[in-house]
Amino acid sequence: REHVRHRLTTHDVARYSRQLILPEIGPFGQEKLLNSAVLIVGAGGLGCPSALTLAAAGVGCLGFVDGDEVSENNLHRQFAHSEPNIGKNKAESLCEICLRINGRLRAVPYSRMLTRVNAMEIVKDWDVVLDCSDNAPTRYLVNDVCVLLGKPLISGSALRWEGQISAYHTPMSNETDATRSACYRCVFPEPPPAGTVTNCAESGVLGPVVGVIGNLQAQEAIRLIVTGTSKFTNALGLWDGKACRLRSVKIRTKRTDCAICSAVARATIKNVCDEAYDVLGLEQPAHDKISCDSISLL
Amino acid sequence: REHVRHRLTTHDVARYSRQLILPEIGPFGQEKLLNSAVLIVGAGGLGCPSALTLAAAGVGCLGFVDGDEVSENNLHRQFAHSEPNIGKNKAESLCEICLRINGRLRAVPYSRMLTRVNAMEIVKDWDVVLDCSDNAPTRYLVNDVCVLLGKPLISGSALRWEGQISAYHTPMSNETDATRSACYRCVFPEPPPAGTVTNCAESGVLGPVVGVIGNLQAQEAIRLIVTGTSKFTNALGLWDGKACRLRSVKIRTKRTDCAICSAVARATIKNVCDEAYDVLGLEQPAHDKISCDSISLL
Amino acid sequence: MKVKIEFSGGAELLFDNKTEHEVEIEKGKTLKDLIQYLARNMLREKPELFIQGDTVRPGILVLVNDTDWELLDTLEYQIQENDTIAFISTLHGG
Amino acid sequence: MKVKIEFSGGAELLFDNKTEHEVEIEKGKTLKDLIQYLARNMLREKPELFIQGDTVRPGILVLVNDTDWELLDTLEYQIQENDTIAFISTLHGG
Ligand SMILES: [Zn+2]
Ligand SMILES: [Zn+2]
Repeated sequence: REHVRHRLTTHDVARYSRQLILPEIGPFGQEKLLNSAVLIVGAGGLGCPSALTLAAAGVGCLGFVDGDEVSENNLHRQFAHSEPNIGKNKAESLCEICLRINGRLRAVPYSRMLTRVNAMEIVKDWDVVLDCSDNAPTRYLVNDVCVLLGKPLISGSALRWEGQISAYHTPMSNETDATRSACYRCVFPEPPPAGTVTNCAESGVLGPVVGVIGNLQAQEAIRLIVTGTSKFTNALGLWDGKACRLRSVKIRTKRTDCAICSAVARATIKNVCDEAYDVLGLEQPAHDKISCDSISLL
Repeated sequence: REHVRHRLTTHDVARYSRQLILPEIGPFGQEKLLNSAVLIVGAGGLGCPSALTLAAAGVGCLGFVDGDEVSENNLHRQFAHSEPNIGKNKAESLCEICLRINGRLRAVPYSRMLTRVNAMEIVKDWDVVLDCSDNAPTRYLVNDVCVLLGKPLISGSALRWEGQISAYHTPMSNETDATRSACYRCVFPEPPPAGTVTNCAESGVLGPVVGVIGNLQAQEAIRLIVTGTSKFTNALGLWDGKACRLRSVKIRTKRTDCAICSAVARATIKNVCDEAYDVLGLEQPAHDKISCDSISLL
Repeated sequence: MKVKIEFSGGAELLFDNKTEHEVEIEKGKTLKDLIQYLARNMLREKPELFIQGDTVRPGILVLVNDTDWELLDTLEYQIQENDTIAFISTLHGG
Repeated sequence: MKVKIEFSGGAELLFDNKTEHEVEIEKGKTLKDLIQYLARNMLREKPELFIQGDTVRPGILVLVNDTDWELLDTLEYQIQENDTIAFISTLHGG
């Protein structure tokens, strides 16, 4: 490949010059970015910085999944949305702003919640998925669908002054499944008990914390597209904004008895709509405004 | 103060609820943010994320200093700007987008380069200054003016996969000068020789790296306004995006022979326009596009 | 012997809102023993927010010197002098 | 004795584009000696990009185990076994 001339236009080279001059990106890396498609689940606090950064970097196609509308109390941290867009669907609001940055972007809004019914159809055509959601049921569903469809997942979360990031089921979909890293369920086999989860009105989150984690998710998506790996494969990044400290800890590898990514599970479960999937007992992501915006107290 | 009732409106409480619920912010912290004025020098890669985050957080007044226009090759990382604003002054472009996020923000554009002639006048009315500039002469000038006017300075920089952040001349201006921390010149007494500096067409920078550093600058500005201190006082944060590692290193305290913040210097130099300031031999920040966008190779 | 205990991700709210603690424990104790000790002596909130049976509740990650306890012997891991044991609640917000 | 050398902020480009090196130096050597050693034996680019007189050029920060050498004895600091010495170029871009 490296002997082949890149197919960037003069215009592309000029526009992305400050980025493709980096030896780790280069013209071939830029070409990969332009040809890639990234799905962002959740167009809120983490989705906003991830989306702006990826639209700017020249990712060719960006999809946004969110059934929620922009409300005023989102704006303290969801800084890609704006007062004129209050009441508008968040996926559409984010498309609008990303297209202002990059008119050649293909931006696809899915103005609905991810559910067992629509998840496979929505996720199937994308290369990389970013979990920027705000509740545990969606996180498990996104993971399970990514495993079933062979998509690498970059998962970010934030609360108060803290954020977490990890890459699951990497590397890229052109590799065989056997070489994939642990999935979210390998690391967190069981969802937290409902009583330990509360909504964000009780806990809060600082804007720059979601800004840092969202940018890290975008960076790892770029790295994954360009190099096929992430720094957070089998590692969990723990960001403590209060102490200004980022720890990267080694986490477990693939679980042979994982309820979704193990060989046994893969032989049984083919679709999250299947009855076979019912045994995982995943509660539907909540539909009402409060729970949709809910975040774990613990 | 804590016994006095806060003066936030019901509307403020609702809008900023997810942030003021944090015990470290609280209603009194939110009041301080709403009453604060932050000047951002440089409306480019670092200025964009800093500005969006601070406008969203409810900082009452934001100023932007930049003499440069939005050009297409900025857009890969300066994600608050957009294609429709190509050719527009960057300070004005940033005002426009921040006002969309927060209509009650007072946004002030200074559509010119910071120079020895205008610096004191521009900086004098602000509480905190963010150095988001892109060249060494501006960094020294911003520092010197902040010292002369008693303003705390949060300095960020980025190149390739790396970024640096530090807080200089902190804490806040209601403290006496004697208690201020080291200034930029205490740490870097001499500007780097011209031959070691090149422009960014030769080096490049990754978007998420400026995103992370800009968000950290915003976070430290919030912390400084709310608590009067920064985690990066007498410390330098070194962000390595390639390794996903943030190191915080202890740096020297105030230099008693500092050319700008020492008692001797303060007795002699009152204004960066003074002849007395000439001895520091600061070259004027360059005016042409290439050098204005120049960043150090080393 | 001395062991450093860290809580984060919200787990610190169950332990006096302190992120770092130092505890003195006997040689030969395992993580299982430590969890019981913490639950009995230092936990300030409802036990089900921290423990479930003889282990931590789902959603709490346990690290020994920055390594997932699943890469060691989980509950059976024998604590060594000066180990740092971290209990980290998973975050779901965004 | 062994010493770990780190370069970052662009300084690594002067040293084979490697951010981490291990060097073997004699006991009792100072940072001044180390800088000369690096300049003579490992520097791959024009010396003025790294040294100026007997010290590093302005804009390069020297850290000993994550602490600014100005808080120690700068050039006169006696290097200890297993020290990590970092040379960091200041960045000016944004
Ligand atoms: Zn799994
Ligand atoms: Zn000084």
